[in-house]
Amino acid sequence: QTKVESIAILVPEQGTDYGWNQQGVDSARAAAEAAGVELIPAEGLGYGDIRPTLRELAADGVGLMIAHASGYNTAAPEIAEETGVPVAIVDSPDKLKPGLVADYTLSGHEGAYLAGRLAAKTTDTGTVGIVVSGEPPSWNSHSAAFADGVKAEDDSVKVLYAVIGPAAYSDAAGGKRVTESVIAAGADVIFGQGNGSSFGMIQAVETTPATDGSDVMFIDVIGDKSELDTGHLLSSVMWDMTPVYTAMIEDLEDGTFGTKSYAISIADDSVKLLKTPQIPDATWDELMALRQDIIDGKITVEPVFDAQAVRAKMANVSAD
Amino acid sequence: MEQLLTVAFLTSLLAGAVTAGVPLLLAGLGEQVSEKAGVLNIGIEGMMLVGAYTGFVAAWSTGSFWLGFAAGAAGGMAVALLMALLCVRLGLNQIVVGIALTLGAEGITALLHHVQFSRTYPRLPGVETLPIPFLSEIPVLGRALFDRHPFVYLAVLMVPLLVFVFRRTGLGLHLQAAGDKPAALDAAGVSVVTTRTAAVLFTGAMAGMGGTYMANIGAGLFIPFMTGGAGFIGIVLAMLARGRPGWVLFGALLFGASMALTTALQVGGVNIPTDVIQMVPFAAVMAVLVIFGRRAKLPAALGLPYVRGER
Amino acid sequence: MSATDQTLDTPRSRPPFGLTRLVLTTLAPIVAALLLSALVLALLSVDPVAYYAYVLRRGLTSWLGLQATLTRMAPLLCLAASLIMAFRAGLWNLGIDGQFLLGAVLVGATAQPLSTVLPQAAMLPLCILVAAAAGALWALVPALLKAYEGVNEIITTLMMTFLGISLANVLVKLLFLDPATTVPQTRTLPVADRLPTLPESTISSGLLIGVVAVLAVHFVMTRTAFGMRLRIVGTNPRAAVHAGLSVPALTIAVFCLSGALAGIAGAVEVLGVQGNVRADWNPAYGLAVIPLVFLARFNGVAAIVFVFAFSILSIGGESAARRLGVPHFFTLVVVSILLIALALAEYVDHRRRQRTT
Amino acid sequence: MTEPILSVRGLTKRYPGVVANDGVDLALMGGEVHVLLGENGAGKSTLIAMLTGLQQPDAGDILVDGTPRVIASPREALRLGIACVYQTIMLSPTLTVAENLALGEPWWSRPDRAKIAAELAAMREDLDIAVDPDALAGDLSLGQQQQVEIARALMRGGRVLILDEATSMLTPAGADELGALIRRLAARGLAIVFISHKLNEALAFGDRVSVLRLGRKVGELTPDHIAAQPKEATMAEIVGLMFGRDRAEAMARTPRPASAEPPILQATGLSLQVPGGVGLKDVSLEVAPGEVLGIAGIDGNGQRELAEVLAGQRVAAGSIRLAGEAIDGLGVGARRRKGLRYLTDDRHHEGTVGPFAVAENFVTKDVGASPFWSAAGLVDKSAIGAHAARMVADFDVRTPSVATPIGRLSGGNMQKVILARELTGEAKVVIYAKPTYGLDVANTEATRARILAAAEAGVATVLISTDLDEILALSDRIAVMSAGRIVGTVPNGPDARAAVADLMVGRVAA
Ligand SMILES: Nc1ncnc2c1ncn2[C@@H]1O[C@H](COP(=O)(O)OP(=O)(O)OP(=O)(O)O)[C@@H](O)[C@H]1O
Ligand SMILES: Nc1ncnc2c1ncn2[C@@H]1O[C@H](COP(=O)(O)OP(=O)(O)OP(=O)(O)O)[C@@H](O)[C@H]1O
Ligand SMILES: [Mg+2]
Ligand SMILES: [Mg+2]
Repeated sequence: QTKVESIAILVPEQGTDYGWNQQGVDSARAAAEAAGVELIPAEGLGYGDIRPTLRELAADGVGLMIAHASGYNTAAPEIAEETGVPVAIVDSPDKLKPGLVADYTLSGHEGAYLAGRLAAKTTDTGTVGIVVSGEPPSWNSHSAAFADGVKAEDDSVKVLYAVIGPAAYSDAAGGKRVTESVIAAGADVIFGQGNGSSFGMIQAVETTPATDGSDVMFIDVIGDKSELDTGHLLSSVMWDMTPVYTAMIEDLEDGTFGTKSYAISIADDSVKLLKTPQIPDATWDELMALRQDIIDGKITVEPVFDAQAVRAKMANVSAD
Repeated sequence: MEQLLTVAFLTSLLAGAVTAGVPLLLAGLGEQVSEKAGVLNIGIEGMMLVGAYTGFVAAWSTGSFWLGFAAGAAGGMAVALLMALLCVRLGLNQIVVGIALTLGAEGITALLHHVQFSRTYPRLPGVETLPIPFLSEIPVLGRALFDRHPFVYLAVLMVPLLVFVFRRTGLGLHLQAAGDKPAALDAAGVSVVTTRTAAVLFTGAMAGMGGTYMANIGAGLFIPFMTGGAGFIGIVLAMLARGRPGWVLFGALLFGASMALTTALQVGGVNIPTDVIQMVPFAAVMAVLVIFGRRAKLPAALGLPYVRGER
Repeated sequence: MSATDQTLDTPRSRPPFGLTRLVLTTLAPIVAALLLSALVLALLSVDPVAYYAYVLRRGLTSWLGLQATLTRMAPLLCLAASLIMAFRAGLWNLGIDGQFLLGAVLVGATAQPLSTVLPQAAMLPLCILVAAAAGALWALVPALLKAYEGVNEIITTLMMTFLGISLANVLVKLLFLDPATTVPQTRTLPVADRLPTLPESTISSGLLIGVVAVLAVHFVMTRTAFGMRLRIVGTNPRAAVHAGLSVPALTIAVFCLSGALAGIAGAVEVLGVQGNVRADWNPAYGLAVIPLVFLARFNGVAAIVFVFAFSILSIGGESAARRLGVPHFFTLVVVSILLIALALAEYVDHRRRQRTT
Repeated sequence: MTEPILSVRGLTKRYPGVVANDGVDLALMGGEVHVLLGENGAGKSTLIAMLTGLQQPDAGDILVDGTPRVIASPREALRLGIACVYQTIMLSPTLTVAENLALGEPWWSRPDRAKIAAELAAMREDLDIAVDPDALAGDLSLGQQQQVEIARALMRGGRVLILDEATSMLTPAGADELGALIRRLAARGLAIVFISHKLNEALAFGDRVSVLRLGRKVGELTPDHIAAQPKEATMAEIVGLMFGRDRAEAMARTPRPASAEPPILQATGLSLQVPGGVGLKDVSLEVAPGEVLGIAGIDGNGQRELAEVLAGQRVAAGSIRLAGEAIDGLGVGARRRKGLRYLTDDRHHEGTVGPFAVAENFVTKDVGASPFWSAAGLVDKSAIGAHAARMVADFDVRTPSVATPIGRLSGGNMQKVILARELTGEAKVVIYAKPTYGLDVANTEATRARILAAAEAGVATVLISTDLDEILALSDRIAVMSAGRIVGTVPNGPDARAAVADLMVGRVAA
């Protein structure tokens, strides 16, 4: 019934990070174009108070406000209540409110599981590493699922886990330093999650040989950095929120918005592994088979969002 | 854990500590000179950031790390020149100007990066190191300490150099008098303004090169806000060291080491949040202050502009 | 950093509010700064006029923007009060960000549980007390070191801020975690239980707390015996000893009060706006407020004006940047240029009065 | 008649509100000590400031060896051989003597400690300047610091040496030494400018005398003229020039016999350790109401410590009783309320709060007390203003207004403010530390008159001074301090001077 004229997406940093922010903005743009509505991107809002921006967008008559950061999911529903303008928030299924608040859980854990399988297939040193620049929920679920994938593929492969620092999102030097240490500890495949800092990780991967002298491979998340690649990008756990955002717009228009949680999943390729030349076709086929098993429910991957749980997992995976 | 303690791993931890420590060392030494001369240089964070940017751009476009450091020094000095003009010549409030310059540097470098690099994120190749004969053969220590880019050796050599300047040269006396009793320096026929300006410019150069090191060697690329408060740690180090460069070196290594420790524990699968380990160096320093409570004595005229003939 | 020009009784710091002087010290530098920033905008091929128009409309002239601006002022004013207290007493408390965060975190931890057992009228004051205590406690270590060991407070307060930021995170992530969400944050205080908003608006009543805090500090420092003692200690400690004042006791008192006010700023932000504290949250307001307080020459009224202007810029700037596709970093540049311009004007004005008085 | 090394013509300097120097002419001859006299604010320091490049004249010329020069900076002055020992010491306290002496060297130079030490040794030989080149300047006594400054002037090849109130902080002995040194330097052909407020020492050390008044040079006494007439006549003439009217010489007081009244202040066995200082060793003293106890001694022998202990700024072993009641436990405030007052000798750094208004400085020791503050602790500015107005009138404080920052006042006027502060209210016992140093004759007289008037009114007085004449002029009894002890107490009288001198130099009197 209600025609949506325009939607807005709010992201904490500039949408030029080949990651969380850029993917959010690009997906929203794609969805908006598909639905023929205007998109108002609000980038670089930081992690502080976004209420003024939300109120202003609401006042400007935006039909939907996508609060694309886990840090925003206290403010956004409050402003939705206040202004009556629907919002979409991440990672809070329990905050659903018909017509007002929808939730979409951004967890590529199924993809991360496949990435883990890929890493275990790829490693020669028998050690793979996870480097993160912070511990937000969706990254935690990636890390946990990745470790599970590795173990499922080859229980003897060791998984190393290192956090650069609390909220070290732009600490590129830290990313390089920590990654170098993880490589020196034996890892020859790095699963890296970090905004600006992930470029430091890539730098380390490109400039540091593995302990066995071979090249180190990098598995990225969310975005596609292949245009920046120099041959070390093994894959990426790609997100595509376009279907989610499209569905939101549709549900808004037929009045079912806020009644269900949205999620990205490998079933509709809104979560998928990036195919790079570095992945042998045989391996790729095996991975696609595994993907089908997940879709068919033969393999189930449980998301783990809590940092402590992830650390605990890592502790005992690397204990043996 | 134990099978982790390989030579390679320990080496890289130690190397990491050095890599993380060098920018702090440069910033701390630079700040120390400003403070000795009586200028509380809060703008050092901005100088590092600008140095990181200019240093990166130069190295990236010329392919020479050395030109990178030169450009970084120049960038830092450009900001320092502003600071000198405003705070030393005109005597504006050093805290206001320092913070303003830091904010400005953050904004400008982020803007430039946005328009220039935000689609390409260019990165530099790895640096070739200069192994020091024999020393670099020592297991662990050797590769971590004595197989680095030559600039690292120069940075460490700044410590004895500054000790020499402070203790043995006219400049050292000028700096100390400028910080403790500028009127005396003036009456002795030496310009306080020139002395302090020189000190601030030197700080700018050091901070700038510290930023360059962080960008070009620490990270291999430039990212907005990448210095993340290193300048402020530099200020703390300089104040704690109270005019003794050796202590800045020690402090810088302490901070670097604690960062490496964070990594070590995690990779070892020890389940402690990074925040806790992050507190270690600061807690250590506070503990020292609490236990010994030694008067962290600063130059008498620190932060005070000098105006001839005013009482 | 000399704490001179503190007495309101001296001609220097009770300026004649002539029109020329107003123009010289405020309008001129602001215009100059805006022109300079306009240059940068032009380089980014953005229409400066449009930009400033948006800043004004979204930060000041539109009701919505004004409400946001006034709400943003609340914590900044409390921090300004904290700094004026300390700076006038000659103590350079640069650790307000740590004191602010710990105040905020403890309120974040206690507010929601308390709201379930206490009426709002009791819960809110109690939370503010908790925050004040937290801030004061965090300022105590530098206070004692300064009072009895003479350890320079700039070092110690900076250190305590670094420590405080990490500690705040640890507390949120390990101790005060809200089990209901996957996001590491404290329990959320329901909107209804937060500081009431001013009638017919979304303005947090924290604004009133902030204004009262600044004016109260200003009054105490200029009109009371306690304030006089603090100013003596701040301006000339030897004279203070000579006059029989207990410098250590006063030092500790000032630090605790200053820390308490910074803590209250945290409470105001959490109770009035955020409702909870997320891990790794650190608005670092101190970096913005410190220069403002210096420019205000530790004068409460002037501080309120500067904080108001700064809030307009930060609220309106975000909006303008978004609408014109300027990266938000640009606001930092404007703030920086503005600070320097104001400082310069202050200097010129000072020189002028030197020559004429 | 030889050429002057340095001469000034029509030198004029204006500051907001004052003409500090107004067409001053002066000629400095080699080998001559030129004394510059004038009351506080007469323009002496300003004149010096222009000769040493600290200030620029608004009009007039400075000629060095007959050629006009622009002295843009202290460096320029030094290059021209004009060196100055300022009113305030200009040494960096954290540097050693040798380092301070090397401070003027270019930045690339290597300070040559050995060479400097040798030069100092040489000066010890023929000028009797004795300072340890490796001592921290901050640790030296004022006298020694001045010697270092003079040494620096000589090493810089100074031909004109200016001393601005160099003796105001020295002991009589120290002043005499300095005088002797000055004479020896003059004998070497230096032109010397000597500024002082003490006429007799000025005449003792000087050859030629110029007098400034309100920025104008109102007279010059040639050596021949001075030699021609008796000292007293010269003094009268000078005082006349300085103040525009003839005056009686400084009043003296006829000592009273030890009073029958019981002592109101009794200190017994005061002992205090001061790291690096002499401290106090078993000091006991008694003062009766209306009595003036002078405490003579060379500076730095425990006088400051004694005063601070009595006033309550320091805690020491031993006991202090005020009107029979033990007050050891009480702080400065409580003692003050009981009538015990202390006039510090450091008006600039301890006695006043520079940026505060004159009015506020009258009450900095009574913060919170009525009538200036209400019971609730709220300030009553009108009460403070009224009080200040009264005090300014009573004590003849020369200030633009009671709202002027006291830092802008001259030392003389500052002194009046803190004197007023100590004498108001129920003053029962007042401790004065060097109450008149740096003050011109008029201010000195005014201050002494106040002290005596208070004593006559029954105030028990402890007068600490390094100026023996002052002690002899005002005291009933005189105690001599040395190395933290009171080495002897003598009644004031004809032969007191000799006795005190003996005690000072350690020849214990019979
Ligand atoms: N820096 C200054 N700014 C403004 N006025 C000044 C300054 N210095 C001196 N004056 C004015 O010039 C007059 C002369 O000052 P000067 O210091 O030369 O007196 P003086 O002879 O040295 O006094 P004293 O004997 O107390 O040292 C003073 O009365 C004062 O009003
Ligand atoms: N910065 C200044 N502004 C205005 N007047 C000043 C300033 N500095 C000095 N003066 C004036 O210079 C004159 C002399 O100052 P000075 O401090 O020499 O007085 P003084 O009597 O010599 O004190 P001291 O006891 O230190 O000798 C005073 O009249 C004072 O008002
Ligand atoms: Mg003078
Ligand atoms: Mg004088």
